[in-house]
Amino acid sequence: MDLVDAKRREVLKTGGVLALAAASGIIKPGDALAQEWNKAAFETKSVAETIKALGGSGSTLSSAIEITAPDIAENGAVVPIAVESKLPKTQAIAILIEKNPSTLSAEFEIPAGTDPFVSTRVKMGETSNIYALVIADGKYFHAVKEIKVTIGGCGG
Amino acid sequence: MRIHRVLAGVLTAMLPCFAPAQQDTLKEIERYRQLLQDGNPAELYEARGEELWKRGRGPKNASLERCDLGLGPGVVKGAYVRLPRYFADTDRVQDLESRLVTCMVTLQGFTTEEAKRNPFSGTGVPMLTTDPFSGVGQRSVMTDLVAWIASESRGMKIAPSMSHPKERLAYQAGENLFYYRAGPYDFGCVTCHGEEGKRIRLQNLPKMTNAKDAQRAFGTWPAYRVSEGELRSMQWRMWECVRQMRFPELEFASDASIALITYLAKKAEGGALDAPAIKR
Amino acid sequence: MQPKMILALALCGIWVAGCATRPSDSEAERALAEMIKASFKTRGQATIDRLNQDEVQALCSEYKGEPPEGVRQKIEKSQQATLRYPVSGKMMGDWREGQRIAQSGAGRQFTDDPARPAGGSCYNCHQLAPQELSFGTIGPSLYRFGKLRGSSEAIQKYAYGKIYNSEAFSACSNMPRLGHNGVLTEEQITHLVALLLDPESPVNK
Amino acid sequence: MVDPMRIRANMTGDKVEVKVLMSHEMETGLRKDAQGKIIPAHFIRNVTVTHGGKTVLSAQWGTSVSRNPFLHFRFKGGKPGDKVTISWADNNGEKRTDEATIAGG
Repeated sequence: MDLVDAKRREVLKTGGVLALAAASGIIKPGDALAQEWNKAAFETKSVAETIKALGGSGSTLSSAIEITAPDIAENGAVVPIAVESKLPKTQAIAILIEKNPSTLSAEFEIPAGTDPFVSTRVKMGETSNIYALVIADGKYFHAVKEIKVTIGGCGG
Repeated sequence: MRIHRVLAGVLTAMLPCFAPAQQDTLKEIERYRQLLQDGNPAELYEARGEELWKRGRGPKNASLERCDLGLGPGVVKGAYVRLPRYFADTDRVQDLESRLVTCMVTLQGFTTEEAKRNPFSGTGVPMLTTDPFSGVGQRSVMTDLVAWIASESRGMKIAPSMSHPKERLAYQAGENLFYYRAGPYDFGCVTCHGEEGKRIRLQNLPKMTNAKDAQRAFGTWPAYRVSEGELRSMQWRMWECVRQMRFPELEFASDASIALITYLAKKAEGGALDAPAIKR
Repeated sequence: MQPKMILALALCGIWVAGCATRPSDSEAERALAEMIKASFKTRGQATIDRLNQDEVQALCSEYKGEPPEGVRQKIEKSQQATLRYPVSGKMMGDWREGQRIAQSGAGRQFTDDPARPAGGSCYNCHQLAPQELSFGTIGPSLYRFGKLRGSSEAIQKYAYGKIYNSEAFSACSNMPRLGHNGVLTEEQITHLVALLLDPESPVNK
Repeated sequence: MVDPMRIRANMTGDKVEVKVLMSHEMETGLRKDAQGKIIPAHFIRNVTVTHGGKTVLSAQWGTSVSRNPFLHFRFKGGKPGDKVTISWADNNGEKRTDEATIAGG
């Protein structure tokens, strides 16, 4: 746990330094961006691996996280998904798609003052569970929902 | 997303047994469609289209701002819902896309072949990367222009002109093509669009001879198709239906394509344009 | 290419008298012939001659899918004569194969690989196995098809024949003549018959 | 090829509601073209949203965010007339920064 916390602090520190540099006009936001991308996390192939790569050792199912998404997606190329966390001190929200070739789809850092809510659209290769992983006060929580992906059209 | 579609099919087929809760399925699909309405990437195409209309292009480095879409040179507002129509300068009935070809030739100095190249943006569907598509993710000037010009008729009533004999001829030809069955599957447009309340898989099929259906169908093209991640025009809609009918390729901006669009526009008369839309 | 037939059709609406008499050659007819000729082109396996209609296609187009009784009987009779059943007499194949064929809507489009077998496109229009939620409704639901009818030889023959040439049973049906038009092989059709009739098929569960 | 974003920033109550559409292929790197060649991955990896010099959202994305991405979120502390700045950077080093003015509720 210590190790994880240390890692987490390091991540936060790096983010902080970059944000500071951007704010002071030393570098433009676009320059700062390209430098921080958690390659290891985006290469994970399971929910457990992703949580680990994001600095957690596990996560607790929480009813304080709400996933808004259709039960059935007419097309897997665009699946609308919104995640809202009611957990105090929500720091980050990640969207994980269990059966995609890479589990982690997106991770959002939520600074104080920003609602613990994000809405976006993801690709799903097939019917799968999606996980909304929330880091709140340094702890890991999740909600899960199955989304079915249907086949469409003729000639396909 | 062909790979995804195939996967999805296999997976759906292997889903554990549960009661065929068809009502719930349709309800959820409807919910899916509603959730998509919030942000329509067609806006990205519209913005490019407006810029392309005003930008000097072609051998003459001219913009399209003098292009006559039927309401006079340069009038874009409301032009789309009045098409197709007869144009005296070409002595032809033209839809938006064939008219844009004319303007690119006469105003900008492109050859007809150049103006017709890449009429649809790259689909990203690997099987379809060859002509007339322009490759994965490739832009189409035509598609961008169509997106913007259609958006300038949003909310207006569909009112194609039917006063010229050639317009009536195009309508008749379109109607008879609509009922024309041929090819190895015995398909015609009417196979899928002749009855009310039918579906292919989960896709609702408009009955084109029913005004309400036709208005909704015609009035929501062009549209951003999420299955392809592209904006699609009415010419593309015709081209793609005809492909799935197992017919030979319908040529872009051809008279038969315009005849079909004329027929459909007339059937949709009085409906409001709600395009560019977002669809599966 | 046989633009005559398209033409005759395209012109029907213009003749106030309707389609009872064949329209005579005219300027308009020639103009329309040109239109068709210039509007389609061969691409890959989808050659231009696909626009040529056989008798059934021509009649169904002419009557907009609703032929009068006499024409209906004529079509069904002529199409009954085309029915070819497996020489082996075996009409039931493997329902698992049938399920795969029923799922696939590929085949005969110019974007399809002509070397690969076509699918049956069944789910595009019919409900079959209840697990598949994504099914069309242009055709009737075939869920429990075999459970309701059994799998006697007569039923097998009917199912095989209907898939082989739907027009033999229902003139101007929306269903492709999958066997007659050479879309599906004899063996593929036997698999689809099994999907419909085999008691073990998910269709009958 | 790098198009402007479409940004909407509106006050709803005391919060700024931001909706943005980005023009991007978001190619997965798993698909093949007509010749059977892999289409290389091409996707936005980082998104940063700032308001008044402060980051109000930052995101890291993988290849499974949909093509022409859509993002919607809310933050406190903005008022009509303020600017919201959004930047993205993709795996090929392409970048885009756009700005929108917050509209009243």
